[in-house]
Amino acid sequence: MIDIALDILSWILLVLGGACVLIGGIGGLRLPNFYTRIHAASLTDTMATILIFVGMMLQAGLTLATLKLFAIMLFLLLTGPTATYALANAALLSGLKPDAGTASDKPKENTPE
Amino acid sequence: MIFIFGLFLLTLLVITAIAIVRTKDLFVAVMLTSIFSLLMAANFFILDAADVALTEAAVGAGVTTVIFLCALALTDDKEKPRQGGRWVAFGTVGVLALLIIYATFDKPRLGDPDAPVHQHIAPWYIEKTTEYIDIPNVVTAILSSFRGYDTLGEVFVVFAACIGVLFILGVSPPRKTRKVTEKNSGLRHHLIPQVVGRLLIPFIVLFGLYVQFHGEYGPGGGFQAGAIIATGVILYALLEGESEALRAIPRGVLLGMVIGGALLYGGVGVACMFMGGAFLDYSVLAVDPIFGQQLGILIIEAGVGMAVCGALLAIFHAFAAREVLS
Amino acid sequence: MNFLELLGYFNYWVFAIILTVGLYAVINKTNLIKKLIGLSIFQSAVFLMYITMDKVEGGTAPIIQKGVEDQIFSNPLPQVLILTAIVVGVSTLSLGLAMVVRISECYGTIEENEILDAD
Amino acid sequence: MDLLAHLPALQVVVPMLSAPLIVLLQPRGLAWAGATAVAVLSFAIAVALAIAVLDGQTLEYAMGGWPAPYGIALSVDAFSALVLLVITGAAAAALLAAKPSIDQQIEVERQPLFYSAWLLVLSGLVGIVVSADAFNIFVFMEISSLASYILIAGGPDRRALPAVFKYLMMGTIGATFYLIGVGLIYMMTGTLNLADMETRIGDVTDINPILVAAGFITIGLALKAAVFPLHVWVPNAYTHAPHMVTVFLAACATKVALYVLIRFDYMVFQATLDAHEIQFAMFMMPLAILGILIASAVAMFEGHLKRLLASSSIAQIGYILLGVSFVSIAGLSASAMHIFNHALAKGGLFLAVACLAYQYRDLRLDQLGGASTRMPWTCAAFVVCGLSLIGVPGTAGFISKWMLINAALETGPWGWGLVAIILISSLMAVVYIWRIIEALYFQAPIEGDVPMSEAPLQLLLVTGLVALMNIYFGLFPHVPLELANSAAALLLEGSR
Repeated sequence: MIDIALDILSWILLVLGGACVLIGGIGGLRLPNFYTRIHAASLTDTMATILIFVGMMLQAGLTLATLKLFAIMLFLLLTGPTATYALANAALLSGLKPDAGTASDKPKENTPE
Repeated sequence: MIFIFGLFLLTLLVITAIAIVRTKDLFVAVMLTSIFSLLMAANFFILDAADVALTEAAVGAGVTTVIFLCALALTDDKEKPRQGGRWVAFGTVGVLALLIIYATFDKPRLGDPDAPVHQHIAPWYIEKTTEYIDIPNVVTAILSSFRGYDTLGEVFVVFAACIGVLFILGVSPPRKTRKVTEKNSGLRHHLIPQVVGRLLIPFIVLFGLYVQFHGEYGPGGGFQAGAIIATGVILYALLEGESEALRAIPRGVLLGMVIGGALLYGGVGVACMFMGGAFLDYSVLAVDPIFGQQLGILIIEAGVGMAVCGALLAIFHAFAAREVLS
Repeated sequence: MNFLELLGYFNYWVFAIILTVGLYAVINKTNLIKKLIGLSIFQSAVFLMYITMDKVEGGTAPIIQKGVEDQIFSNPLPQVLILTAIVVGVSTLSLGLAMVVRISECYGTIEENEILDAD
Repeated sequence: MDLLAHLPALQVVVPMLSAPLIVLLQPRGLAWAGATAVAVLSFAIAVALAIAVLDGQTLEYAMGGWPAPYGIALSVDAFSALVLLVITGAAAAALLAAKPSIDQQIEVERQPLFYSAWLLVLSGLVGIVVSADAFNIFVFMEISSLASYILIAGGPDRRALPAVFKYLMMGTIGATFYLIGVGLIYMMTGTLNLADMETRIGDVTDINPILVAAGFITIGLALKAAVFPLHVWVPNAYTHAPHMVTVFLAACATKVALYVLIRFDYMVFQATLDAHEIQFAMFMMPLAILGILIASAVAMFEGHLKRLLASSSIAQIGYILLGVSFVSIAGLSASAMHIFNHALAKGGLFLAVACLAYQYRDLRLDQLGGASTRMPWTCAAFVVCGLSLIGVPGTAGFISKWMLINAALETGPWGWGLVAIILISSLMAVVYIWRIIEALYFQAPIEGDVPMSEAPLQLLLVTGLVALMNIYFGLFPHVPLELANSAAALLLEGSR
């Protein structure tokens, strides 16, 4: 009984995680400028990672694999947001202005006013 | 299921390759190459080649990308458009592709257990590894003992690349130069990457050592370990700046690692010769031939790890420490 | 299984396509770094060919587990060869890049046609 | 195991393991001395091997003690012994002479790396020659290629860099093509050992992949061997390399690729593929003939001394290939002989060029006026080697050309046409060698600050010695001839 419940729970988590990845991907394609796009992409790094890895851990049960999955999740959670930060920071340093009003980041807007 | 995943990965691989060739921005091309390597590694993994996947991920996606980026920083990151000549190239490669596809129709299909590849010497390796060497990872057994001579050659390829890069970049740039200040400080002024990076580096190096010494039992070995440890140090160089990393592990030490690693490997081979066996015949190293094999593999893997790590770092530093033309 | 059979060839076709794309970049591009990138794609394609042939249906990575009977292992030999070839590839690449850096310093460009014009 | 049994392994291992040690020899001159000692030792090993196989036997060596198809085997027969002599001899002679010229062209602090790379080229080339394993050949091919890119990139001129980059591109494509071919054969036979491949290809029913593999291997190795029309990397690479590197590489580098091509083709494909002899001849002979004629014609109109000789090298590769394409004992032994003799002649010529270049900065023909009065010995050596290249009786070059003509006559009605082509191309060689001699002897001396002195004694002695060897082996060719004949017999025996 508890097995089935865990199974269902893990699949819910996995599907949710998959949905997050999908949303992140769509956001990366559709959102108007650089900062909003990495915002969408960072969804994949954090929320989706947690959901998918917890789902997989539930699938694996109390084994060595769970420990490894946990370590990988930790690693991804540490590196993903850092990479996003570094990316945004680099964009900012190279002169791309965060501006909610702009519709897109064509080259002409890259130059600071 | 896994085959469908493979299909998906392969398709992505083709798309990435085409995108790499089409883009005019070399920076984008390099990042896509990194993705390409990662996809390739995933592909290798689902084709049961765990060792190769690990190597491709560490070397192809990691170290190669860093070296490419260093080179881009020293040159130009935009490709100039060119006209003409395209159809000649299309013609040549088109013929080539047709030729290969023509050849595929007689090839054994993927996973066919009756394919000639799986008949002749491969089963022998799987069967005899337990008997002669008694380590679980057959890939390591072949790599370091059955075909250890190839691996020796490979260490010397890496050595050649290392001295080559040092030789070619050993000339100072022709014009008056200045150093970019950003380069020496690394990311020291950026708190978040620095904190996270510092947290990760010990674990990366630890994982490298695990891969090094666990190579007989699981996927891994000297190459992978050398590449992973090198990545850890490169991360340190990116965070703390080039000069800090060089202070931690000076150039002389790196060169010493390369030379020492290569000589360690070769020295084991010569020792085998002196103890009455053929070159690289580790069985004579100890009274018990199986133990001799294991001992030999342990030592030469250490040599490989040292040489690869030292060479990759020396190459990285040769690029990264070079002054940018003003 | 018909579909699997097709997929078995699909790997080789992808090998052919990637090989072609890489070689195209090497032949047609004038930018030296782009040529090197093409070269690395070209070599990766060969890695894929070798690794494709090592797969056995139902096989696992060739790591012998004690006490488990009747395991099918994929062929370890191509993996060993490709381990070697990957390292050879990165060595060639770094040497090539070192040359490109020197060329850029001496000529001020990394476009092949401009280099030819310069001499 | 006694020392003799270990010789095939030592031949590779000695230069290979010395290479890292050379890097450590930082003090001035020491790196050169170390590298030279190692190269001479390798030459001694090669001589010992040649003596051992002179009676036609084959030395086998199992690396790591694993039996042949499972481990990597080395094998040395008459053919490999001949090529080993050429490689180690060229490396040793060039290194003996190298010091003054290298000191002039490469900074002292970079020299240890340079000599280390030199030994790596040497070990890579001998590693290819002694190996009996298809993949192992690839690994050693890469060692020798990477190291030779380093050597060529040491050229003082900036034009060396694009030249070597082109070489790197084409060399890597060639090696990768070879790798694809080996992979396809491995896929169909399940083995990597050359001898084992031959026996197992016979059992393969679906021959298409093997045919494609044969194509890939041939094209890949032809790229490495600079067979016409895949030779475009040669002229620039040879011209802009340091002079001593040109001596070494011109004498043996492309020939080793050709050696692998011959060995692969005869050991693996000739016996197993139907009508392969005829296909091989049909593809190779036209390329060889075109290569001979076109490259000689290019050489006739070339104005730069080194580039002229590089073009001539492409033509000579054509001669070797022509002999091979006859698929006969006479043709093969002529080719094997020409590998040896051309190395002598071209090595001597490039040595003389290095002597000239020691005093003359500009090696264009019209800038060489008055060389014969300034450097009489160098010019004399140049003339002797030039005669050998043309194939004048009494020099080494004559022996192989004569053998080639005899082999051509054996091929039947077409033979006379082939003989005509060989004679025409020899006349072309007379023309381009004469152009150099005219420049050296009869041109008005150029003005300027060229010193009135010979090249350093060290350089000159080796050059003279090689020139004398051209005459010696023209009069007493027994040893190489015997090796060449038994090599040809072995190769054809393998294919029957």
